[in-house]
Amino acid sequence: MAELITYRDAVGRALAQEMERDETVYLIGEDVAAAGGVFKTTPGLRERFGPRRVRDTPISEEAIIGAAMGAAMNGLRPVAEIMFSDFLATCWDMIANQIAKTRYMTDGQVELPLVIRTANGAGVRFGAQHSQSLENWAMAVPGLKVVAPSTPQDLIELLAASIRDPDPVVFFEHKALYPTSGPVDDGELVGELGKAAVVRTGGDVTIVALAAMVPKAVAAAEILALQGVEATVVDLRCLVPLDTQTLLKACSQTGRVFTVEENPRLCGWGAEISSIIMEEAFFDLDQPVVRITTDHIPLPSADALEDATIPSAERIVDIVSRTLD
Amino acid sequence: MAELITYRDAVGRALAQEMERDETVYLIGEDVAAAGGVFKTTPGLRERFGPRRVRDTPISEEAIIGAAMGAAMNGLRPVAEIMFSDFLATCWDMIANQIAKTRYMTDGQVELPLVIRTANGAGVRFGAQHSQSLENWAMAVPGLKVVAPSTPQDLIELLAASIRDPDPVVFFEHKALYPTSGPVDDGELVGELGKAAVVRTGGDVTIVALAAMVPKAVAAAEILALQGVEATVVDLRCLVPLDTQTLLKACSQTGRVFTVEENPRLCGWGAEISSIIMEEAFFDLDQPVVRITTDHIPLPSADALEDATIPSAERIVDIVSRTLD
Amino acid sequence: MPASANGHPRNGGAAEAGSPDRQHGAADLARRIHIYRMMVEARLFEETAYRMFLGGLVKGTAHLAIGQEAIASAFAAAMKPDDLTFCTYRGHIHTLLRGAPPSRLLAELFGRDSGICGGKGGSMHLTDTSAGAMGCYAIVGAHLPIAVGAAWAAAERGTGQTAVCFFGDGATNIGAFHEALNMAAVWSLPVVFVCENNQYMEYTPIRSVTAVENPAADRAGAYGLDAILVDGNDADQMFDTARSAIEKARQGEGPSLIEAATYRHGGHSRADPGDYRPVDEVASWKARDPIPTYRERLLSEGASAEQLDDVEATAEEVINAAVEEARAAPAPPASVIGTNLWADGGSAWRN
Amino acid sequence: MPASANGHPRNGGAAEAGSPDRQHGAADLARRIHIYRMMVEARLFEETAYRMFLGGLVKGTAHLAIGQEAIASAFAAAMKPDDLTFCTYRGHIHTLLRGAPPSRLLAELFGRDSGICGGKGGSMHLTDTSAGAMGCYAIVGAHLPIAVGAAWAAAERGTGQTAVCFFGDGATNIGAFHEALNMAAVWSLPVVFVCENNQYMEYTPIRSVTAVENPAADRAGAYGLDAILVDGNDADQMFDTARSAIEKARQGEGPSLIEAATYRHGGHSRADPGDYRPVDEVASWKARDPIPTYRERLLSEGASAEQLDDVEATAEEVINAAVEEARAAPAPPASVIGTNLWADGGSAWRN
Ligand SMILES: Cc1ncc(C[n+]2csc(CCOP(=O)(O)OP(=O)(O)O)c2C)c(N)n1
Ligand SMILES: Cc1ncc(C[n+]2csc(CCOP(=O)(O)OP(=O)(O)O)c2C)c(N)n1
Ligand SMILES: [Mg+2]
Ligand SMILES: [Mg+2]
Repeated sequence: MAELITYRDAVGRALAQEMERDETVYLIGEDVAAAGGVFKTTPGLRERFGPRRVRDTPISEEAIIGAAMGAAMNGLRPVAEIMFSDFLATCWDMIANQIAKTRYMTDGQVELPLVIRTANGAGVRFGAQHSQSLENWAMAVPGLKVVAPSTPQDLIELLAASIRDPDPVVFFEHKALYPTSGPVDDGELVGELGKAAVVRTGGDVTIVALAAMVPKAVAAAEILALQGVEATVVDLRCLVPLDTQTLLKACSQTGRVFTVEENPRLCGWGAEISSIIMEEAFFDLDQPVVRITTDHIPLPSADALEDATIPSAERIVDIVSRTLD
Repeated sequence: MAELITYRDAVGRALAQEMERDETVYLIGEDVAAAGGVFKTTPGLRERFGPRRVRDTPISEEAIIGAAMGAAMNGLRPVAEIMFSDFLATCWDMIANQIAKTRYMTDGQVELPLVIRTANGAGVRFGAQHSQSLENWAMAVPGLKVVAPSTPQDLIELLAASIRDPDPVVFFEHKALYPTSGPVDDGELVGELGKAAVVRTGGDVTIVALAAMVPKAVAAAEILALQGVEATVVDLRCLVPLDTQTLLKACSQTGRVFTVEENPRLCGWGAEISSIIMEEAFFDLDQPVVRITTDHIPLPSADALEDATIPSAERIVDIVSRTLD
Repeated sequence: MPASANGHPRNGGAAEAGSPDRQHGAADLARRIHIYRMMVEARLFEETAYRMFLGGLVKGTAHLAIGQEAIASAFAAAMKPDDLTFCTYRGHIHTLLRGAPPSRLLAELFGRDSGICGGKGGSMHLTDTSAGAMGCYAIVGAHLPIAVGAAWAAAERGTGQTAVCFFGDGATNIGAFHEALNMAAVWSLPVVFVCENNQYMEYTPIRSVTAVENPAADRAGAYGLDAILVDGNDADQMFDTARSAIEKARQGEGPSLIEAATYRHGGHSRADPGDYRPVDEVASWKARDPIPTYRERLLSEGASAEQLDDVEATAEEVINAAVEEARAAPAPPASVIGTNLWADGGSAWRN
Repeated sequence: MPASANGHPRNGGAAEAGSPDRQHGAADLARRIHIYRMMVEARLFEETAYRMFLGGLVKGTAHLAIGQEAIASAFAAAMKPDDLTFCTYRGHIHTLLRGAPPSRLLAELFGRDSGICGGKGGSMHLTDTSAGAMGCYAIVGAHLPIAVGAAWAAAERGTGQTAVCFFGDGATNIGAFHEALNMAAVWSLPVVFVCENNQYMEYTPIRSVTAVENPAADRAGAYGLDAILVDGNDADQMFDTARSAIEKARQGEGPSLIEAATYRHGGHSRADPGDYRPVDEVASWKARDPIPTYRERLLSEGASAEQLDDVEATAEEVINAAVEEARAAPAPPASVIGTNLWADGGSAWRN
């Protein structure tokens, strides 16, 4: 039986599932406990699992992430929330220099089973410091796994998989997706990191997307279908590990690939994918891989400007159509 | 008249030139003043310009960069040193969220003429937390200019240009290059940001490199020449602004492009360049753009491992030759 | 005394006052009425912003300072025109009271072309450098080091400016607070740090996550500074405190750290009802609302009811006019998306 | 009492001692000689590392703790085997004294295959989790929050462990210090913060960049903690301080912040001669070298010269043997470059 739940509620359901199963799973962050999270993703968890396992912190991002790291070194499986992904910058040393490198630098002595959950992305008029899509920051750092689901079902499966994963995971929840809903299976749900989903199949072009860009890519594909262009849409779901097999397969089937990135252009994940396809499937290509991204600017806050800046279904359709002409 | 000076001394010379010219140029950082810098790049500046204009700070990277930002808002042109580029992570919020975004968010009200100098890169056995090549971190953030010179002359010209630039610049000095020397012209030297240098011309392949990878690319080109393969070597010098014209021209002349990146692979600048060439010069290409990078791992410290990890002239030669076979 | 863009004098009240101890003379009364005017205007601005948020005109979010007006008003009165204000996302009124035009502030909240930042900033990022309002900062703690830098430049250039940096109780637990305070003290910079302790972070009481009772004052000693704990709802006490801290800064005697106890009447942001707070706590603070309290005091100390009525009526006109103006402004055109990233006016990353 | 990998008992001396006040009985003397042994071995290790650095065997860099041995030794003696040590890049001796085999430490410094981290860490990143040596951290301040996390896990799991976190005076000015101290205090965690105040950052005297005289002790109050300022060159005083702070942590009474005054005899790192320091300052601290001082005290309080001579001779043998072993070890094969990034043993980022 599949029930319809929101992406927002999926977060709490995944956490509850894992905290029920494993008493070493803890949740910390600003306002996560008594208030149930500023995005209301974690209500009821404190009541259910107690004020020690679900705990409010001071506004001390370095201490939050450092504490998660130290606790993971000493027997817990912490989930730490960084309220907005933009604030990852305030504890980036902890993430990029400490957490990511420690297992390698100690030649495997230290295991860090921890998850950093964070609200990522634009679309809610919060302006340049509360709207960034920063999956590429994490992808650029060896030693971090990077997950960014687009549906409630994927969110549960992948958050559960992230919590069970023995390696550190940065888990990007898209804040514009919180109110969206989707069907979710009953029972315990656990997915697998590193598997992309082919959410739509079509033989003409492949559109590769992530998180909030997935529904836009699907919407674009539906418009394109009306115009006689059939698109395969790949939801990457994870950037690390990256499911290059699914990508390369879709690429060889259509010969035309478009990436849709919410991040500003330079060094986005689409660049990496473009370069992989270039190196490994060059002769399958009928045309260059085309990147559709947010312009390389900070995000403006006014609704009119924000909407015109982030890739939209219309822009995707427009670029795909013009390329095919 | 050209004099031979080290890359290390070039730093001091550029700073002295600009501090002499403009009394609003200040230098702050840990151990930059009394000790002349831990890499001995700034000796004598405190004596010459006084202890107010050249000032030691506490170990407070956020305060150092925040102070530079605030001072730039209020009439100074600060140069702030972050001792190792790895430590940019400790003040990444200041750089990526504040400095980079402020002009845009204020719609041009706030100008931030400041330079963040930092010692970047590997090759001196300092291990994973003191050896990173992080130009791509800065490149990924809209609002930052990104410079990484490979020779003493370029260092002076580009540091001077960075200090004069009205926008914030992250200036990566490569620590393995400090002891290297090169000819430097007499007199005031000021370059232009956003111009790549074609440091060698050859019709068979183009090798694109940055900072410490430039001498390796040149060495590789010389070996390749012995094997009958003539390479153009492009030293990017700046990642933002990026000299795509020079790149695309070299690409169209040789049809074969190799990028040599010191950073770990994912989302490196080579990916961006590969995707640009893909989108804009696809039909000029005889083969895919090939990226030569450090593996996607933290850098091991042992000399044997470090040497085997970073791209070497031999590895470049090997990959280029194999691709041409 | 400079006129602000909407014609109301704001900064510089302090320059008139005779002595650091408040005198109950005529000049003093005028200044206090000026502070009252600012408080009233600030309150009206925030109430209006809230109404507009509920009405869907303010997009995204908005953080109101209702209940905290005495702090912003007293400081605005004590600051010289070229002094510099740094504040948080809860910064509408700080920006307004330094002299930013209310219509352009509202327009920014509405995402309009005439917004003070052209629609690129939004409610959390109001800046008017021409008024010395050097920005609202939305990442907790970030602006403390930036204010230090502005003060550093002021000291080096000998401008006589003071940087005043407002932040919340929650900001006292972030690393940037510590680094900024230490550097300001070591370099003896003209910066005044003002902790507006409204007792809560977003929903979490500050005392539940802080190792000391007074999050700022109890830490002043860690930077060699005096502990200054004041009633942030008492405009006179705030003004005296502001004036002496600014004076100290101006004299080259270094930074101050002030903790002003206050309370926000509403929730943290947007439509948060703030119901995580005990009802009687809210009631007792509302009973100490800085505005009616001050009105009564002024009346008992020489102001006439007419004068104050007039202040209120004028404020209402100002804000109403601003609303009309902002509502009438068009959305920014898409063509501005690519402007003003760089000093050359554009946003090109390549040639 | 556990045996360390090279056969020398290290941790756990504390368990024997009868009372928190030092008794001058036989068990006490044995423990003090044990501390002396550790100091001597630490000194020899560092002198050896320096010689090997000058000889080109240690690549990159090395930060020595010569002069600071009393702190590491006293704590190693006071800690239980399962307590956890977090230290800085100046961490050779902390790691050694918790029980890491000296040959494997030297091998790591030499970049050899048998290195404690397989050659992937280097001098600044020694870790031996089997000895409770949870790592040397090379970015100033980062390990304070990490130690807090380890203590948090200890408290939640009820393990009775204490996390001990060593750092320099310079680390007291970085944001992570502030955040870690506050969180540890609020959560009342079993963590002991130990500031080894050797008076200098790299080349800059700490007092020139710090707003208070005692960079850690004068800030304890900001976290509701007692100011604890001790002579870091007095092994007995250090031991008593360590024991009582660890005991407090173990009893669930929360963190301590200890500032131990000390001095490094040499430069900051590598071949730095340290000549930015006044000659007489160096001389006066060298006159207070913790090792000969302690030797004299032990002799006057019941130890025999033979006993101590024997300790010294044994230490020399241990270190010499370690050098031979490390020198003989091969470089790591290139095949390990791709191992141990992930828990699956590899480093693949794709399928
Ligand atoms: C570094 C950082 N962490 C978290 C947040 C989210 N956040 C915004 S406001 C706020 C509460 C701040 O409380 P306080 O400093 O007391 O200021 P107040 O809102 O009460 O004025 C939080 C946690 C943020 N903006 N920046
Ligand atoms: C965040 C950061 N900034 C700067 C450095 C460079 N650095 C390494 S050691 C050091 C001095 C540290 O001094 P202190 O904390 O007193 O420790 P000590 O070396 O004296 O033991 C500095 C500045 C660093 N490693 N990390
Ligand atoms: Mg507050
Ligand atoms: Mg020190």
